[in-house]
Amino acid sequence: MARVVVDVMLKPEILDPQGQAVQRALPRLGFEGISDVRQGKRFELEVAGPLDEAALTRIREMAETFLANTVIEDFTVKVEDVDGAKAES
Amino acid sequence: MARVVVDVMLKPEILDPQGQAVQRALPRLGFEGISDVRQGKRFELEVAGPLDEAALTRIREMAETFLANTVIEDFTVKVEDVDGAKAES
Amino acid sequence: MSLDTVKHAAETPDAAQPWAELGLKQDEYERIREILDRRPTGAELAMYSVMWSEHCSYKSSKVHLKQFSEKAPKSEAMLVGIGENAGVVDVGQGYAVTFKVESHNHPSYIEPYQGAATGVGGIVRDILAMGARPVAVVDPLRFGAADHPDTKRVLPGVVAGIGGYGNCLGLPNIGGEVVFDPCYQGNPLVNAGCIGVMKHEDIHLAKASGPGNKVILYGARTGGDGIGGVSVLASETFDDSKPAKRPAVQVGDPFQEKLLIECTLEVFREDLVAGIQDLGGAGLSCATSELASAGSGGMRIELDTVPLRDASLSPEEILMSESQERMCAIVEPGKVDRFLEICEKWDVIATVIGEVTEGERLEIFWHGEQIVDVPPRSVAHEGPTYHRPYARPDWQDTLQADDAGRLPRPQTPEELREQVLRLVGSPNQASKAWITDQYDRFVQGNTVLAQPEDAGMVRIDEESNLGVAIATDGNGRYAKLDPYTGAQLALAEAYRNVAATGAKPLAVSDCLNFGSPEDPAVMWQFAEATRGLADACRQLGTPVTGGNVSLYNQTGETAIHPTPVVAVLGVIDDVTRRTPIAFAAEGQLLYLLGDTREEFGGSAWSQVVHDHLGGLPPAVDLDRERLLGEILISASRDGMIDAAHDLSDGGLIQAVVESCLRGGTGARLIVPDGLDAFTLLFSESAGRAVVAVPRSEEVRFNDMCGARGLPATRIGVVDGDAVEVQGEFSIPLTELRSVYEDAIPALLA
Amino acid sequence: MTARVGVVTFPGTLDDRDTQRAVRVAGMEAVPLWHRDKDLKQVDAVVLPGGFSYGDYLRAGAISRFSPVMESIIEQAKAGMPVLGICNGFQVLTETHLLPGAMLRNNHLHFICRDQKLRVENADTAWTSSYESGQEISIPLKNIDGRYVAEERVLDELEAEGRVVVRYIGGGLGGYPLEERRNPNGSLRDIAGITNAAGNVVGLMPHPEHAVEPLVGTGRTDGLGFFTSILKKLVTA
Ligand SMILES: Nc1ncnc2c1ncn2[C@@H]1O[C@H](COP(=O)(O)OP(=O)(O)O)[C@@H](O)[C@H]1O
Ligand SMILES: [Mg+2]
Repeated sequence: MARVVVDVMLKPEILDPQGQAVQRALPRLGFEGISDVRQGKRFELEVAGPLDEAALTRIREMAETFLANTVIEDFTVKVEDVDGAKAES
Repeated sequence: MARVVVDVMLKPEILDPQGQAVQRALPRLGFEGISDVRQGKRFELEVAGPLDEAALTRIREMAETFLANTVIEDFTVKVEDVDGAKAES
Repeated sequence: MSLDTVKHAAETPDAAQPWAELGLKQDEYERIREILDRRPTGAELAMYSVMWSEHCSYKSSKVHLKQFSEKAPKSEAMLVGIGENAGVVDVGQGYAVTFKVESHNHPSYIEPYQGAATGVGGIVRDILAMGARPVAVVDPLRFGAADHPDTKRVLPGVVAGIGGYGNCLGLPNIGGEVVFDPCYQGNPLVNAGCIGVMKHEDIHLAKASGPGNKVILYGARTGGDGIGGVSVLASETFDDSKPAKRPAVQVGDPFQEKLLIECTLEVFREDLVAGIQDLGGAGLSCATSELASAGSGGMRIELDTVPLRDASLSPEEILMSESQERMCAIVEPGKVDRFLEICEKWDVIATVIGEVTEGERLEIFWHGEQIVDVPPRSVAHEGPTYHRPYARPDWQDTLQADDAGRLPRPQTPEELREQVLRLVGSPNQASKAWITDQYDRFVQGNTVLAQPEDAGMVRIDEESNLGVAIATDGNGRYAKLDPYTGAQLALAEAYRNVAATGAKPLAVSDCLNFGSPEDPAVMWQFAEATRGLADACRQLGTPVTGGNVSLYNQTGETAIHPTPVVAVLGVIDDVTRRTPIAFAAEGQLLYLLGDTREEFGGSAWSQVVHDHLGGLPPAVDLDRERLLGEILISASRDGMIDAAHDLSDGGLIQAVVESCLRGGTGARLIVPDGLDAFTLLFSESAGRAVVAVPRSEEVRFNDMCGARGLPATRIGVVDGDAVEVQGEFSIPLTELRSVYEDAIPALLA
Repeated sequence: MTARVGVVTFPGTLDDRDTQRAVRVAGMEAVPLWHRDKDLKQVDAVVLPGGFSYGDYLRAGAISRFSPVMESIIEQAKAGMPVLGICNGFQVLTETHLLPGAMLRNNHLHFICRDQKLRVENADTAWTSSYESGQEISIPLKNIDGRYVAEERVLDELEAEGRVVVRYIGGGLGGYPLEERRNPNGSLRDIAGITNAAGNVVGLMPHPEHAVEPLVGTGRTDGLGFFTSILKKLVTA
């Protein structure tokens, strides 16, 4: 089974109160040197059938019309290597 | 300036009603073949100084104590190639 | 692009300017040139274009709105009238209350959550700017058909946005409306109202006086939000052919607004503020020009000191930005340090961006170079005025001739019973709990009544139990049949709702939602509705204290029903005397107050059973409304009634079902002589209410109604666990409850 | 000397004034505490009230947990001072790990405001001794992040040690599937509130401070017991 990740972030020009709140809290917690924080959404989709170009096109369409509101948000669609990607932590 | 991405997802054993709501809505919108959806958070951190091992260690610590609540969430920390990563969309 | 300074503008009189793209008409642009005696700079053009837009200048509506002042009844309660951020009313014991309703219709269609959220944020800042602590919000809403797929997108987003913002601010949501009608399909109405409370001496006004006083901008940083939004979003019809004009939507930050509220109240408490204005539509353009215009006239702003979220913004964009959660205060030099200290305490960014000056010009500088030099009145208060043509549409007669009285009526008790259940389970009549349960109605600990009561009520003094009540109403179907009467019915209903809780109606705010003013038929509806409302306000003695106009609510050529939404504010000396809607005690007698006629035009019955809209709306009798109100208030004060529910859409049966379900008790009704069951149950005659009278009070209550000439008819008794109409049908409460409560979740959950 | 109860205000706290009122209605002195001050002004007990501290951005309670006032409160709580966390306050207490588990988005994803029936399971804590064990009460519930979760092992431990303080037993009207009429948010084992092992730290999602006067709120006074409990404890101590 393949996993597709859709990341949805507010457009750069749109206010991101959540990211701002995190950023402002960091120095108080003793973390310096982070000049900007943006907070968005990450969707992990498990695709049942084959992950061909047609399927990806449909997922992009889904991201565009449903997962993101493109008036305020940008999105990216990535196919994830399920075993490798979680290496870091 | 370097960008570090922290992805925070609910642990697999924890019910994710947001992901479920998305999954349930998909067939109604005409998107079939997605067998599971999980929704999490994505943080994009802009790091002001050099992104060395020490900085990364501090960011991991920040993720562990602050960005994620490890009682319920897992996280991953990734350094992002700012130019390349947004290729897909 | 190089900076377009005042000097440069004077030297290049013929430079082409994008006035048309900014929504100005040729003659408006010419007038700006005349006022300035040169071409405007880019920054000046930006300011004039937003401030002269329909949304900010009321250019199509103001000739009609004048009536609200001209016909205003004498009212001793009125402390601040139309023209300020919101009107202020004296409610006694040294307290003053300010309230207002505004629209955020177009943004809420594009981005339902943020559109609705920022609608709440905007109206709350208006109230705050008067010097008041905001104490409650209300949200009159209109959506397309309940079963339309797009309603499933818009409604949950709007409701979550109103809740998300209001809940996070700590403002109880105590009332509103939810109405479905296909006419709002592409154009939902998201109106939001707020009430604030202060002492008389705390009233603040939006004016900049005292040369040398500092201008402080505080709150959120300025970003590229909704640039041009005010002129374009609020004034243009949606039209897919012009996607380029679709500007960025504003995003709300309720946490920032909560800090802004606490911080502002603290600077008021320490008396640090000489004048104050919120930043809403048209952002800094509006705040600076209005403050200066209402004050002594002179102001100098260093625009490059404005804290930015996006460093690349041009001065024009900074002037037009509609970033939320910002306020602008005028502060004496000696008080600036303390002001900034309080802002710091609340983590609110505050910056001195300029000062009040001797002259009569608003001057704005960008890194030392002058980019604006205008008489502020010409921007803020002397915008264009249109006398738009209006004409009664030719279809109005046909519509009115299509009498709802001719529709087939139920023939058997079974049919009557079935139609009652259809009515109670129809989206417009069914319980809105699925929606209102998403709003915090308890926060602040002063909520005495909230949904589903007739009016929301909050206590404003813990010692004396002084309270205020508010109800909002508007029936677009009635107004479509007859806009003059429809507007009066909206007022009458809100007035009646307030009185039904035992509060005395004092003043009115309104939000007038209409189609395009460029359509003479729409303009006629607008003219009629404002005339009707102004006349009715005079007759009921409740002045309009402020409000809002939302035009261009239409999809293509098709306008929404004319939808004047009216909010009535009332006062109650002792909230322990409030009257709820619940029938709580078995054995109490049910009285119907007022006259019931065969009036079905625009009724819920005609919509639900026949999908029909035609004929005339119910007749208005404002003297009767006033008398009914007086009786309801006296009866509450003297403990003669234990429950009251006004009758409006859905008629008597709807009111009885609601009161029974609320109290968990049944009722047995008897059709009085001279009426048939159908008319008794479904007629929507105005000026009526149903009340529950304890047996011990029956004589006294009857005597009072008799002495004052209000028809009071005994129609039944609170009893059992079913709603029964003798000789017709009986419906168990359990059945009514599931039909009433499950309808909306079934459509939306 | 009257009992002094501190009520903390974080940026974005909403129910602080209501909580102060409830403390006064119960006959005690309410002492406002500010998030930036470490000084607890010698109060005898502390309430962390409801609201959206820091907008609940990131996670409910996640940012407030790191405030100076919390440093003192954590220290004092460990030393036995009674602490009550209501709604956002409960969320803060789980974030500090003074109480186990975590709070997540309601399973239906909506904010929910309603009169909520509860059963008092443990009437021996500092904050519930005015109730009888098994007593049913009804107080307002209002939140969007109210779903209590913890590992099975932790839940079993809470149950075994009698540390579930209040449990949801119904109350919502229509509009929700039957399961949600009982349990408003998907909280595991219907948990509405818990205590630490010592019984001095209690957290609950519903709002007792909105149910202390007959006139406002739900019109019931079922919540007053939380405040009279602590009064009883403090004056007899
Ligand atoms: N969007 C809303 N927000 C808050 N309260 C609402 C909303 N919609 C309806 N209500 C409340 O539900 C109750 C019934 O509404 P409605 O039937 O419109 O009242 P009425 O017909 O008496 O004016 C009222 O208490 C009203 O304030
Ligand atoms: Mg009513």
